Amino acid sequence: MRYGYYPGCSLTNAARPYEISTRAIAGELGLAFDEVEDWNCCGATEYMSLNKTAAYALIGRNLALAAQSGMRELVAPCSACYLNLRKTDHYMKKYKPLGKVTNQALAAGGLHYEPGSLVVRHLLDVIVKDVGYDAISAKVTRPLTGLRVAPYYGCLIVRPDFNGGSSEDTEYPTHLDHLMEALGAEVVDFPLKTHCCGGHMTQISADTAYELIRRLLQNAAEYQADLLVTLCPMCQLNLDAYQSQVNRHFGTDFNLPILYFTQMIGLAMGLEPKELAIGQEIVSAASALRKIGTVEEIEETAQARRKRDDKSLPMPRIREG
Amino acid sequence: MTDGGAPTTEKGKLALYWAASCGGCEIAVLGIDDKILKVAEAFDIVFWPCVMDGKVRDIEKMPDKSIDLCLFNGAIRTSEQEYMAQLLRQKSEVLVAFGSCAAEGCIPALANLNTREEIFQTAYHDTPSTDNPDGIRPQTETEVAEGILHLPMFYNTVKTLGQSVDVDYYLPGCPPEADRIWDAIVAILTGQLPAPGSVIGAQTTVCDTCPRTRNEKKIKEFKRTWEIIPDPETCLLEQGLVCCGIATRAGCEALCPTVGSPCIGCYGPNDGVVDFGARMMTALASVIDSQDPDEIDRIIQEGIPDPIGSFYRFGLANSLLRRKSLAGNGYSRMAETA
Amino acid sequence: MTESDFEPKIVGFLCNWCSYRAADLAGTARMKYEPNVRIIRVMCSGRVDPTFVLKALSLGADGVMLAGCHPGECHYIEQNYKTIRRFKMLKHTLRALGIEEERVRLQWASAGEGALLASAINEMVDQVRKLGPLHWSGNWMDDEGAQEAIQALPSEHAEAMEVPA
Amino acid sequence: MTEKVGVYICHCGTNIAGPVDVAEVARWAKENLKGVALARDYRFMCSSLGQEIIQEDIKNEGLTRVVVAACSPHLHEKTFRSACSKMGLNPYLTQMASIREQVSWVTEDRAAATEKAKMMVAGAVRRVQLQVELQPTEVPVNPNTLVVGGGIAGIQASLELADAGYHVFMVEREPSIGGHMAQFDKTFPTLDCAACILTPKMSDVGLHENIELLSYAEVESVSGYVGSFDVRVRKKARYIIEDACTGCGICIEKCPKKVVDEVFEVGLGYRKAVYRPFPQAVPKFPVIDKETCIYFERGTCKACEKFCPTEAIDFEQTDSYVDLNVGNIIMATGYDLFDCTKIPQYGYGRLANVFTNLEFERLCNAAGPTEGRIVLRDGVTEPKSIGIIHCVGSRDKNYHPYCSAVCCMSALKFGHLAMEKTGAEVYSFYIDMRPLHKNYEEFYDRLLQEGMHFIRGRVAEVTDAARLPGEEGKIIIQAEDTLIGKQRRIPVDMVVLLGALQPRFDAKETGLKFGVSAGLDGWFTERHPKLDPVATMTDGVFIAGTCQGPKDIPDSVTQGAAAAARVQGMIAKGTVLIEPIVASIEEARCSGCRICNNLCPFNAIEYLEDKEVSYINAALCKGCGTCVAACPAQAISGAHFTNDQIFAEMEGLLYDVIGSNGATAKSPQPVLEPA
Repeated sequence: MRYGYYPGCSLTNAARPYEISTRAIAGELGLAFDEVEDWNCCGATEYMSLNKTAAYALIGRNLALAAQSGMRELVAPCSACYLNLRKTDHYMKKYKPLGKVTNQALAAGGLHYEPGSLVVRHLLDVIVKDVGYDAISAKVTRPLTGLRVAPYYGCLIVRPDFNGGSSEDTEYPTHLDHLMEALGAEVVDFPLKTHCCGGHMTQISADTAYELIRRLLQNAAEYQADLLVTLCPMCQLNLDAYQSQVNRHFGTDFNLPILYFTQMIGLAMGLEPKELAIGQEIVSAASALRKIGTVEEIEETAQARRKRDDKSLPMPRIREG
Repeated sequence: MTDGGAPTTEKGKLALYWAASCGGCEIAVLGIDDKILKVAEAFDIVFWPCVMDGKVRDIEKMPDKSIDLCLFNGAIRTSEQEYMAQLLRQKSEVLVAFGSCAAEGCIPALANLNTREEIFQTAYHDTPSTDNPDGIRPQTETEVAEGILHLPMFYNTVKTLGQSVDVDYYLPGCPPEADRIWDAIVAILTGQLPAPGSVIGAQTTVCDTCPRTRNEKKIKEFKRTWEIIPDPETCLLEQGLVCCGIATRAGCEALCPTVGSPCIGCYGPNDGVVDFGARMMTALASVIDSQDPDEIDRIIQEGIPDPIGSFYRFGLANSLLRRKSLAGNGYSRMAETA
Repeated sequence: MTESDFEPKIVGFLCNWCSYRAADLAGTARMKYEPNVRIIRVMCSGRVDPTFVLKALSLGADGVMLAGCHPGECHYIEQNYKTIRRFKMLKHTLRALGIEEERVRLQWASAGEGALLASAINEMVDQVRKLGPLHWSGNWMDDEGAQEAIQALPSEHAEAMEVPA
Repeated sequence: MTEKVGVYICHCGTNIAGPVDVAEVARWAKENLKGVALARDYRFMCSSLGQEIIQEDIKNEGLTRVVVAACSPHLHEKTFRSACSKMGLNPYLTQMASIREQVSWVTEDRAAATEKAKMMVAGAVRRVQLQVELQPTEVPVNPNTLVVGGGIAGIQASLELADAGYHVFMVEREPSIGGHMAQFDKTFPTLDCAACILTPKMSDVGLHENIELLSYAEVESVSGYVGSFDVRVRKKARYIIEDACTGCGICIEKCPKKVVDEVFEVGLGYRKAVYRPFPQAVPKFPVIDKETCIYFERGTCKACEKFCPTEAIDFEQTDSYVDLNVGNIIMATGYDLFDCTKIPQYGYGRLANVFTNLEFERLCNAAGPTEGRIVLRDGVTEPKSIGIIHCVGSRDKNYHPYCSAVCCMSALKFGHLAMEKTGAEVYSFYIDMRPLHKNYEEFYDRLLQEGMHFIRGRVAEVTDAARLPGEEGKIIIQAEDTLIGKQRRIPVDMVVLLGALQPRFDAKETGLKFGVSAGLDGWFTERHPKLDPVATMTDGVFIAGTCQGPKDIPDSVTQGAAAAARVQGMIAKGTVLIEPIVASIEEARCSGCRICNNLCPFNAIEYLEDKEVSYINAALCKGCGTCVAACPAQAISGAHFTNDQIFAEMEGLLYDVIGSNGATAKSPQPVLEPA
């Protein structure tokens, strides 16, 4: 199955592990991705609210490029990119004037996009729909048995639901739950699965963001989840990178690793954590993953990557049994 | 029309003509075997270009209505054929549209899916067997040393006989079955005729004479004849084959369906039917076994790739719309003349 | 008639229970819409025989609108599903004859959807106006010079010389 | 054609005469349309004076056809038909042109309006000349009636008819009649107990000499037509010999198998494998549930049989069939409750202490699984706070757009019962409060007095994810309070979801069986929403209660009574007229291709094996014309809507173009020199 592929900025930077793990499992799942030539930023979550026209043109350019190169389905792993691309396609179609204005802008660059000519899909949707749970569980060589995972969708993938975009229950999605079950993991019925991760609030009003993040970690912890599985770079970043701040801020001691669902699939398919860029997360997944017997490799990778300001000496290795 | 040539003491006059058609009808006339002698007893044959020499101007000189019966086969495709139709109309007491071409256009009328231009292009240029370096095409007038040569004008649209002159009776079939021909001749000789302008034939359809067993119909997909080997007992339509027997006038004794080949409708529509194709369309559509618009579309698109060929193989010229639109064929749509 | 002041003539077949009542409602609500659609009442859209549409077009209508109850809402339970099938089949054929999509339209309108019907009519009239007259019979009008060619034949025959035996 | 057509153009005051030049239309019709003997315009054609004009002309001018160009035929077709038939002109020889609804009211430009009016008149004139006399047929009405469904609506209808002295067959799917009302505890707004008012009616039905109760039975097939329906009923095997059973209940006592009661106790309570849904069940006979009975599972046990004093147990029993002939049918098939798991964010099925309205009814009910104690799932703890959520699945375009009509009032009822029994704090989350019947608003006031909390706003989610102090261990209801414009989180012990009323899962098939159509939402469609609310498109089949749409007990009872009244009317008259607008098959032309055979949802078309032709039963035909349009041999014709009539109307409507259209033009004959 071939798809157009729009990585978006995050996957080339903060969310490298998402990109790496996606690429790592793609072949095995029979997915082939053609990256859109010369793609540009999707405007993230803010731009739309600052200058609509410009934002639509910005996103429209990517759609135009993709359609131009003959792609029919465009896959975006990042929820923000997915939402923006889908929204633009949808509104250009629904509101003819908007479509016109946007295309006028694109015309300046010698481009044109016919709304509806592309189907924008999220990576998760592609994996559960086109590959399918059965095909995936068939490939599982290292079942995630005993691992309690909290499936965390975030807000962007399911809402707003542009004419069946997510093809999911927008209020209470379950694709990720089922996927994790297919990998053998123990899935907790995570009530906050679609609640806000704080988004870019971390930059605007940290306290608000911390509170939102705390709720998620708090609840996941109450459900004794070993880790949260996410499908959005923003969510991963907030929950992972700000976990220590949150702990400092509230005097809590959450230690919940945040991994991408693609990394989980990779693990279950028996890939080496290194290949999946596991270990690059800030809250180490090592202890959590000890449950599925991949502890050594991970501790090494975890060791290998030390923060620049880390002056501490290496901990003595405790061999068990 | 008057009593349509009642039996007379002295022989009546019979004319036969062959316009745009394959000639099968000419042979079909002989299909009545020795009965042809009875015809000879009843009539003097005054005009039959296919089998005997004769001159049009001789016909032109005959008094009007002096021919008792004219069996006219073939559709009207050229100015000459139209002229002959008009001439024989004028000279004949009873004019019979003999066979599918004259009655409803038949295969020649499928040319109504194209324009004269397209047809010439194919016939005098595109076909691989054509060697025509100068791209010469038929002209209505050609200057030669001896003077001007005339060719009939080739029409854009094939007409039925009825569309160019008044026809007394229609005898459908491609060609008409021998028995039906004889029935008609007898009817004409004895004057036991239906209302002028009507068909001499049955009032029901092929199914009536088809030996196959019929049940309620539900069609999930239409099949092409080469796709299945039909069950010998049951209705072909129920097996997915587009069989026109349901809408086609009885008269052939269901020859084709009987031997496992679906009816293609050569006997034309049943009495009182305005448009044969419409009957087929509505009947087939009615029994498509789906309520999902997309599936319905698929069933139709895949099952009936050539709707005109399937529904108007014999009746295009005689159908309500007669031909494919000329607009977009280099012809600007003629503006209405108020 | 020139394209500019061309006013399409459209025949509408409306089912007695939903779409005709929708037309009633559009009236009682005084919704103004294009006068180009002339309505024929049938008990059910299932009564609309493809022949009607072909007949209308051949008579000189520029378009035909079929209207009925929404699928699943038919007052005869499920007859409008047959309408869908026939409509699709008919369109399949009309396409092959080169008749533009917009000229024959199937419109669902429940008894409460007067506004919907009105706007559908406006939309269709607008589309057909853009397409220009259908004037179908123009397609088989006598070719230029045909009459002359016919008229010429008798004299040609007269001129033709008798071949000596 | 030598018909003398009279054309009458109505001014309708200025309604038509304003935008349309009526005089011009009349003049034009007289001068241009073939067959028009006279054309008049008048201020109000529907007035008695207007009608007299027509009648005079029929008498003096000998009109044979009448065209009235006025309002929609849906308003005055009957008027003018009867006016003409009074003068001996068959009503089907008249035709209307709707130049008000379709012209004057919707057209701006006067010229265009006048032009369109002319064309429509032309259409009517052309058509009317081809119309033929039609006579309705008269059939007798069998006084017996079938009532489908033994809920309160069906019960009411049956008793009304039976008391009036007519015989009723009542078919009920469940082992006992009573319907949903039997599950309720109290009824709003009077709070009298449902059982107290329902059970007497139930036993009346059971004992009534004129009512034959077929419980634990379903209608298998319906054929025939108004006045004489043939109905086949399947009586499901009870494994109890009804004649022998005294209903003593020993079998139930002795049965060792206990199973969850998914139907009557909506999964909250238990019953035996041989059971009676509830003590006051009518009929009193129990039913052995084949699925769970030990004997049917393992082939041993038969405890019930051993202890039955009257040997009424019969494990060999099989389904039996009863054939009935009835003149009329009343459908009161009721509703299903919305499946609340469909809205996962409300937690039903995930969070133990989220209940549905029916479950809560059972909790309140003294005869219910908890003897009326309102407790949490654990079965002991009383809730200190309860949240009631309205419009679960209704007024929500994702599920049902309609309002379920009863939820607001049951919320108030629940609130009262909960506070009375547990003293809990009760919060109601509503979109709009709709207490719109007699004494309902007063009940609302009463609950406000009693201190029930009302929060106006749709609930976002019901979660156990505690966030704020005081939320631990509670269920939190998150909603926007639109009255104060704030998000609120209310922690409660128990949540009650007021699930929508929705059509029975098998409503569609049932509808097909009885020839009753349903709207998009699935509720059965009445003949007219205002003026004919209990009749349906199928003569002789009536609908009552919630199968027609959400409604409360008073409304259901009203409809039950109304339906019964309609049926009595039919019986009293003794005969019924059947519309002559029907399809018929010309046998000589029918080749028996059987295309039409499965096109009729009313089963009016049958295939005569002997003659090998199809045949239409005029009494069953509703005149939709679908088969007419389908017949490939054109052997079927539809009275009053024949092809010729419709073609003629079309030619009239296109009067202005046909002139300029050479559809049938033939080339002129050439001039040949004379022979």
